[in-house]
Amino acid sequence: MSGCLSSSLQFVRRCGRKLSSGFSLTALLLAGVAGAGAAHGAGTVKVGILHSLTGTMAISETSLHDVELMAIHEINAKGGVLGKQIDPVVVNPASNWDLFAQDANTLIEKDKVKVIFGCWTSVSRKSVLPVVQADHGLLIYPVQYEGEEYSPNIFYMGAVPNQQLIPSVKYLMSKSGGKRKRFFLLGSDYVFPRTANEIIEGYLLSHGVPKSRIKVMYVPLGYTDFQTVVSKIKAFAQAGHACVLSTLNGSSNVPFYTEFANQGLTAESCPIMAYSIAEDELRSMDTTKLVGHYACWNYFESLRSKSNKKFVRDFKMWCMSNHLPGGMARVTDDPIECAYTGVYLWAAACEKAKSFAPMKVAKAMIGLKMMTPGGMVKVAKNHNLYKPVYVGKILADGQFRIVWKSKGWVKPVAFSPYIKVAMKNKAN
Amino acid sequence: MIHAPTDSSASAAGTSTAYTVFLEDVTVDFDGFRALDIYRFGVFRNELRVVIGPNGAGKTTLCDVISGKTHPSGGRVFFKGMDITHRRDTDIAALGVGRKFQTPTIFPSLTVYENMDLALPGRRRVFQNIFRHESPEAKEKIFNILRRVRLLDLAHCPAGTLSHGQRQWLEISMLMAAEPELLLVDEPAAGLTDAQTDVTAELLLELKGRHTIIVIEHDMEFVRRLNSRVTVLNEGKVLSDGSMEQVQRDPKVIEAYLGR
Amino acid sequence: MKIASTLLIVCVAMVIAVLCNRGQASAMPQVPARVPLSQVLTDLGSDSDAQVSAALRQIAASGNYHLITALQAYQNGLLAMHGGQLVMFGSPIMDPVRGKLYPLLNALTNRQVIAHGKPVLADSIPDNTLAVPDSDSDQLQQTINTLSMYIPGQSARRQAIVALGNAGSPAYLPPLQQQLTQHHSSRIHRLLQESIARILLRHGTPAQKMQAAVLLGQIHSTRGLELLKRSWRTLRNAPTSAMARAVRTSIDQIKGYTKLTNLLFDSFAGLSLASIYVLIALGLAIIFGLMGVINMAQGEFLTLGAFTTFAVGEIFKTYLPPSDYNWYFVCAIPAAFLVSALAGAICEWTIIRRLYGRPLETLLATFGLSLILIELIRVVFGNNNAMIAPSWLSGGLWIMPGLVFPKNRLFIIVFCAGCIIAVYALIRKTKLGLLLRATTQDREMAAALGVHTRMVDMLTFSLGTGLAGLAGCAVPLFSTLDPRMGQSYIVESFLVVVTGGVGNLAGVICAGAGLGFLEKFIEPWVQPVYGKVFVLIIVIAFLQWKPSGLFAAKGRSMDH
Amino acid sequence: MISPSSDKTSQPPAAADSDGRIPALPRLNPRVRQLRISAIIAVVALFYILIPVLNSVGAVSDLSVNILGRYLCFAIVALGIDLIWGYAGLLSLCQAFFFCLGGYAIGMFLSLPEGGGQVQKAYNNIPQFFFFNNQSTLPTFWKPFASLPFALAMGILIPAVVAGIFGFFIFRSRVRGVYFAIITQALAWAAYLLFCRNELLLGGTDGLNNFYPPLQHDHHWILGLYFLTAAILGLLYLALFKLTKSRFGRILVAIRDREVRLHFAGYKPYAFKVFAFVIAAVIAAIGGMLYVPQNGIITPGTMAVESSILMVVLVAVGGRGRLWGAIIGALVVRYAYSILSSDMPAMWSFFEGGLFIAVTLLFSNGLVGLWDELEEKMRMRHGGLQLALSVIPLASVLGFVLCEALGIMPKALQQTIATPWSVMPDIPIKFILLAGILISVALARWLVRFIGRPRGSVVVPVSHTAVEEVHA
Repeated sequence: MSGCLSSSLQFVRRCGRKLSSGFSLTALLLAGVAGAGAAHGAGTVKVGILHSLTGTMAISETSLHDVELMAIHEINAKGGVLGKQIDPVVVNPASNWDLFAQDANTLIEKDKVKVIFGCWTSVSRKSVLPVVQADHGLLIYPVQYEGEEYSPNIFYMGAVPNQQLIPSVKYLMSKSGGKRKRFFLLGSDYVFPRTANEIIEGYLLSHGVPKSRIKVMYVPLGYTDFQTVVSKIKAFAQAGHACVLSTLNGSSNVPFYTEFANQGLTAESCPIMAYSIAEDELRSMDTTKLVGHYACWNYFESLRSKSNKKFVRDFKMWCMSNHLPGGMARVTDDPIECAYTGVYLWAAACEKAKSFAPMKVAKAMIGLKMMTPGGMVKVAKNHNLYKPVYVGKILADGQFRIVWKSKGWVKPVAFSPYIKVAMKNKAN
Repeated sequence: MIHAPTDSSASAAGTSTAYTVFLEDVTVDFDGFRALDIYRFGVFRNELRVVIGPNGAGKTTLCDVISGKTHPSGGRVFFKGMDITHRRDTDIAALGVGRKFQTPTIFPSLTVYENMDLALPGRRRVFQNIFRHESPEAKEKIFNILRRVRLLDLAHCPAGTLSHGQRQWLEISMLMAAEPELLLVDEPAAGLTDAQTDVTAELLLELKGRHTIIVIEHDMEFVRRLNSRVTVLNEGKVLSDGSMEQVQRDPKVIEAYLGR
Repeated sequence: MKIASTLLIVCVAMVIAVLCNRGQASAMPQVPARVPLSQVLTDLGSDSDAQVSAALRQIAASGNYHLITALQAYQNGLLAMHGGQLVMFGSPIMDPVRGKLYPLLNALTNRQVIAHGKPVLADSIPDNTLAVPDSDSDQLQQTINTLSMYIPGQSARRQAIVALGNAGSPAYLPPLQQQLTQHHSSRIHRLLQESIARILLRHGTPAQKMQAAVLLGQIHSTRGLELLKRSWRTLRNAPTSAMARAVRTSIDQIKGYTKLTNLLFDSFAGLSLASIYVLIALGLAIIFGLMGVINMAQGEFLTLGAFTTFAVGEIFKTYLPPSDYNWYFVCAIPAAFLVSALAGAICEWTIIRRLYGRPLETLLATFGLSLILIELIRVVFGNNNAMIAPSWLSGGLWIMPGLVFPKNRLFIIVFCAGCIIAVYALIRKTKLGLLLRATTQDREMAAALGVHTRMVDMLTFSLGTGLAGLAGCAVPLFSTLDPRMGQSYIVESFLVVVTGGVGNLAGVICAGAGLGFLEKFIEPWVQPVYGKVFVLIIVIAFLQWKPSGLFAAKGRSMDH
Repeated sequence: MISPSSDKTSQPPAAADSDGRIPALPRLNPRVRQLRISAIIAVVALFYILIPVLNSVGAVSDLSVNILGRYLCFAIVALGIDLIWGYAGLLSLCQAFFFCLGGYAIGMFLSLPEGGGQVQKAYNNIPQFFFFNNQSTLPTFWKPFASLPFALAMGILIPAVVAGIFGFFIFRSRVRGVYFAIITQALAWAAYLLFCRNELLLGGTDGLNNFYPPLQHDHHWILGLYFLTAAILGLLYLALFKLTKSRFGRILVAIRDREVRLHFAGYKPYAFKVFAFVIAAVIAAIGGMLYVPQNGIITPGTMAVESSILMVVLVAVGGRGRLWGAIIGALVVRYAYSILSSDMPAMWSFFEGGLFIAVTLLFSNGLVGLWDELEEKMRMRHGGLQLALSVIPLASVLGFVLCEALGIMPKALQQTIATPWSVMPDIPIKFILLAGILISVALARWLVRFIGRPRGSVVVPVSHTAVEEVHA
C-alpha cells in the first residue's frame, strides 16, 4: 500500500518537474527572443521560426522548432554567420492556417527577419508562399511534400515524390520486398496523400499492375474508427501478395495499426509502407503492433554514419539539458534532420553570398553541397535536394532497420510525370 | 374584432356551434395518469364562466387543452364551431383565444408599454414589424388601459421591475389590449391584496358581455364576487355545474373539498 | 427490432466462437526426428549459393523449428561468423556507459556466447554479417515458413500454413500433405485443406484442380475466391464444362458466406461503436440531462481518465516486474474514475456552481475549462505518449473462418454494459441515487427536506465526470492517446444525449446504440464522412418528429 | 452610440396613483449625452480618418491596417451574433460556417484567373488542386463564379438559403436554448467534415488560396479594402441599430424573455427567429466575403467547431445585447489573441481558457457593463475617484489594444522581465503594467465599496441573461 503511494507520489513529482520544465523552455525561448535583441544589438541577424506549438500540429512541429533552435545555438557557439549571432524570433501560429500567412507577414515586415524556417503541412506552406513571394522573403521548408510546386522564395529540404514514393513502391515490387502485386492505397484526405496516391497509381499502372489490383481510399484527417476500413483491407489482402501504402497522417495512425493487428493482419501477410511515420511518431505508438512494417525516408536515426551519431547524441543532450518533454528519450527523424540541415544550408549560403539579403542567399543556395547526418546532399536548381533514399523496417524499440538504400543521390523531380498517367487512365 | 350580438337562443345544447368553446369526450393522459376526462363542457358566447376545483383537479390542464398548450389524448375541442383539437397554440391564439397564465407571464426586459404594444391585435407577420410604425390610436389605447390598472406612471419601466400584483395586472391588461374573443384567465387573484382583488374582479366583470371569459380560481370570495356560472372539476372530471349557491350545496362538491 | 435481432446474431456468434476455441486444444503435431545440424547451419556461411541452397533444403526437411530464430537473424542480416562459430546479434540492451549493446547468441542453441566468464557484447552490428544470396532469399523464406508449421503454438502454425498457401509453390505440397495426415484442431485442418487446395488449383492435374475447386467452395475459403475467379475467367469460353460449373458454384458459395460474415462484422462494429457512444454519453446524460449543465469540457475529463490509465501503466512499468504489467489496466479503471471525479468536483466547486440556471454561459465557461485542461495535460505529459494495451486486450477472437472480433472492442462492449448496470444500480438502488433524483427534480423541495443540495450537485457532477474518466480508460484501447483526444467525441455525445431525450438514461442508451449502428451500416456504402453527415440529417429529421428526443420527459408541464 | 436598454437602468418609482397624465419617455441625462457624442466622434474619427491618414503618411504600417481590416470583419460577424444571441437569446454555434460560405464564394472568384487568381498554364489555367482530384477542366459549378457579381450574390444567397432551411426545420420543431446550440454545433461540425472532403472540389483541407497577391501587399488595395470593410461595418451597425429599435427588435427580446408567451399572443416566434437567423447568417457571410481577400486564404479550419465558439466569445467579452459591445469585444479579443500568441506563444491557451471563464463568472456584462457603470456614475454626478475607477480599466484595455493595433507600443514596454517563479515564463513589461493597473483598480473598487460610501444608490444593471428553459 505504502509502496503504491510512494510510487504515485514520485510520479506526481515527475509530472511536476515536466510541468516546470515546459514552462522554463518557454521562458528560455522568450529570453532568447526579447533579451537577445537588446543584448546583441547590431551584431545579430534575425531569423523567423514558424511552427505550431499548440493545436493539432504541435505533435509534429514542436520537434522541428526544438532542433532549429539547437542548430542556431550550435552556429552561434561557433561564432555565428558572417560574424553575426543568429537571433531567432519564435511565433506560434497554433495550427491555424490563417495565422501562418499573417505571422509570416509580421515576421518579414515587422521583425525584419532574413529567413523563415517553418511550416509542416502543405496548406501552411501554400499560405506562406504568396507572402514570401510578395515580400521577397525566404522560407526553408523542412518536410517531405507532394511536389508540383516551385517558388523562387522557398527551399524544400524534404523529399519529393520520386525520392520517397517511387523507390518504396519499387522495393515492394522487388523480390526482397516480397513481390507485392496488390496495392491498397490508404490516405488521409488532403493534398499530400491525394497527390502521392495519384503518383503511385500512375507509376503502378505504367508498370503493368492492372487497375483491379489497386484500391484507393481516403479517410478524413483525424479519423479514428478503422473497423470498416481494415475489414476492407482484409478482404483485399485475402488473395495474398498484398500491401498497404499508407499516407495516413497524425492521430489516425495509432488506431489504424491497432485495428490492423487486432483483426489478425500481419506484416508478413500484408505489410504497410508508411510515408508519414517516422521515429518521432513511433514514440506515441505501441510499437509491438508495428514490428515488420515499413517506412521510406531519406534519413533514419539508425543510420550508422559518424555525423549522424553525433547529431543524435547532440539532439538528445539538447532536449535533456533544456528540460524539453521526453529528454534523453527523444529521437531524431527525417523531418527533424531536414530542419537541422535547413539551418546549416542557409548559414552556408549566407557565407557564400557574403550577404543576408534573401534573394542573394537564394541564388547562393543553388548547387551548395553539404555533409548532413543523413549523408551528402546537394541543392538542385529546382530548390529541392539531391539526397539518398532508404527503406526501413520497424523494430520493437521504435527504430528502423534499413533494408534497402538507393545507390547514391536520387535527383529530385518536383513535377512528377506519373500524375498524367493516372489521369489519362481515369479519363479512359 | 367583430362582436356578434349575444345569441340568447344558444340553448341548442349538443351542437358545438352554439358555444364559443366546446369540449367533447376530452381526455388527457400523462404517463398513465388521467389528468382530464371531460364528457362535455361548453361556454356560451360572451359568458363568464368560473372553473373551480381542488388542487390537481385539472383546471390548468383544461386551459392548456383549449389554448393548445397540451393536445388531448382523445376527444375533440371546438372553438366557434371549428375543430381546434390538433391546431398549434399559435394558430389557436390567432383565432382569438387569449390566455393569462397562473403565474404572471410577461416580458421582463421590455417596458410596460412595450409589453402592451406587443399584445395589440394585428401585426403578427415579420415584415409588418420591421417597416411599419405604431399609430397614435394604438398609443391612446395602451395608455387608457394602463390608466385603468394604475400602471401609467410605470409605462416606461422594464416590466421585470414590477411587483407581483402589478405583473398580474399587466398580464390582464395585455389580454384586454389583445381583445381576443375568448379569454382564459388562470388565477387572476393569486397573490393580490384585497384591494387589488377588487379591482381585478371589477375589470373582469367589465369585460363580461363583450368577451367570452373562462376564469380559473381558488379564492371563493373572488368567485362569489364574479357572480357567474361555476363549473367544479375534480380529478379531471366535471363534478358539478351551476350558480355558486347551487354548487356549494352539491354534496359531491362538499365531499371533494372536505372529504379527504 | 432490427437492433435486437442483430444483437442476437452477435451473441450467437460469440457463443460459437467460445465453443470453437474449446475445440482447439488438441494434440501437438509430430516433429520429425532431429538430425545433427551444426554442420548444415555452418554451410550458410559458405560463399557458394548452391551450398547455401542445399543447406536450406536440409534444414527444411529437418523440421527443427528451433532454428527459425537463426534463419530470421540470417534474413535480417544479424547472423555472422565469430571465431569459427555461427552467432547472431540479439535485441539490444541499454548500457548506462556504452549506450546500446548487442549480445552475441549462439545460432544453434540460442544461448549467449560466453568468453572469459562474461557474455560477449558488441557495440554495433558489423557490416560484414552474412548476406543472403539474392537467388536464395525466396528459399530462405520458404524454409522459415515450412519450419514454422512445426512450432507448437497454434497461431504461429496457422500463420505458417497460410503463408505456404499464399506462396503457392508446389514445393510446399509434401510438408502440407504430411501435416494433413496428423491429428489437428478443426481450424488448422481447414487451413491445411485450404492451402493445399489453393496450390493444387494452380499447379495440380485437371482432376486435382476440380477437386480443389469444389473443396474451396465447401469450406467457404475467402482466400481462394481470387484464385477461383481467375480460373473462371480462363474457363469463360466453356461455361458448361464440369470444371466451370464447379468453379461457379464454389464462387457463389463463398460469396454467400462472405455476405454473412460481413453482416456479422458490421453488426459487431456497430455494437462496438454504439458502446463507445453510450459510454461517453453516459456521463454527459447525467451532467446535461439531470443537472442541465452543458459541459463542453466533458471530453477533457475523458482525456484525464485516459492519461490516468497511461500514468498507472507507467508506474507499473517502472516499479513492478514486467510480468505484472498486464494487470495495470485493472488498477487503472478505478484510478481513472477517481481522478476524473475529483477533478470534476473541483471544477464544480469553483466554476459550475456559480452558473447553475445559465446553461449558455456554462457552455462558454466549460469550453474555456477544456482549453486549459488540454494545455495542462500537454504540459505535464507532452504530446507523444503511447499507451500499450495489456496483452489480454490485444489481438482478436476468432469467431469463424473469415470473422475475427478484436478483443479490445469486445472488452468495450462488456465494459459499457457493466457501466450501464452500475449507473442504474447507483441511481435506482442507493441513497445517493435517491438524493440525486430528488434534487434534480425539485431542488427547493429537496433543500427544504434537509438535503444538502450543494453537496448532491457536486457529487452528481463528479459522478458524471468520473464516468467520462471510465470512458477514457477504454478509448485509448482503439484510438489515440493525445491531449486533444476528448475533442473528437464531444459533438457526437451531445448529439446522442439530445436525440435520446434529456434526463433519461434509457433514451441515451437507445440513441447511442441507434446512432452507432446507423453509422456503421451506412459506412460500407459511402465514404466515412458522409456516414456522419447522414446521421446528422437523420437526427434533425427525427427531431422534427420528436422535438424533445426519444424519451421525452412527460408529465404535467410547467407553465414556462 | 446609444444603447437600447440603458434608458431602463433607473430604479422604477414606487407605484403611485396615476394623475392620468401620459408619461413622457425618460430624457437622456445631458452629461451622458455629451459623453456618448464625444465617444461616437472619437471612434468615427479614429477608424475613418485617423488610421487612414496615419497609414498614408507611413506612421502606421500597411500590415497593421491589413490586420485591423481583418479584425473588423470579425466585428461584422459579431454584430450578427449579437443580434441573435444578445437580443433573441439564440446561441448559434455555426456562425463560422456562414462566414466561410461567404468566404468560399468570394474565394472561388479570387482563385480563378478572372479574379486575379495565380493560375499556371501547365494546369490549364485553373486552380492547381483540381489536378489532384482528377479534374483537368473547370467543373461546371465553378464557371459562373468567374463573375464578381455572381460570386457576391451567391455569397449572400447561399448562406441565406442554408440558414433559412436549417432554421425553418429547427425552429419550427421548437428546438431551443441549449438544444439549438448543440444542433448548430453539429451542423458546423458536419459542414467542416464535408468541406474537408476533396470530392467537393473546393480544395479540401487546404481550401482556396493563390489569390491576387497585391490584395494583401499593395498599399492601395489594403487601404481600399480596409475602407470598404469599415464602411460596411458602419452601415450594418446603423441598419441593425434601426432594426433592434423597431418592433421587430422588441419581439426578439420577447422571444429571449418568454417565447411561450408569444405563442399565446398569436405570434409565430419561429418566423421571427428564422428571419433573425438568416440576417445573422448573411451578416456573417458578408464578414467572410470581406475577410478572405484581406486574408489571402480560406480553409475549412476556419469553420471548425472551435472557431464558431470563439466568435461567440467576441460578443460575450464585449457585452451582449448592445451592438457596439460586439464590435469592441471583437477587436479586443482578436488583438489579445494576436498579441499573446506572438509574445507568449505557449501561454495563449491558458489565457484563452481563463478569458472564457472570467468573462462568464466575473464580468457577465462584458466591456459594455463597465461603460454602463460609467454612464450611471455620470448621471449620478459621482466624484472624480468613482469616475476614475470606471474609466481607468476601460481606457487601459482599449489603449493597450490600440497601441498594439497601430504598432506604436513604446519600445521600453516590450522588454521582458524574468518572473521570480520558475514555472512562469518571462513576461513583457506591457502585460505586467496592464495587469497591475487592472488589479489595483479592482482592489480600489473593492475598498471603495466596503469602506467609503459612494453617493447615490447602488447600480442595479438589468440582467441580460436570457431566461432559458431547462427541462431538468
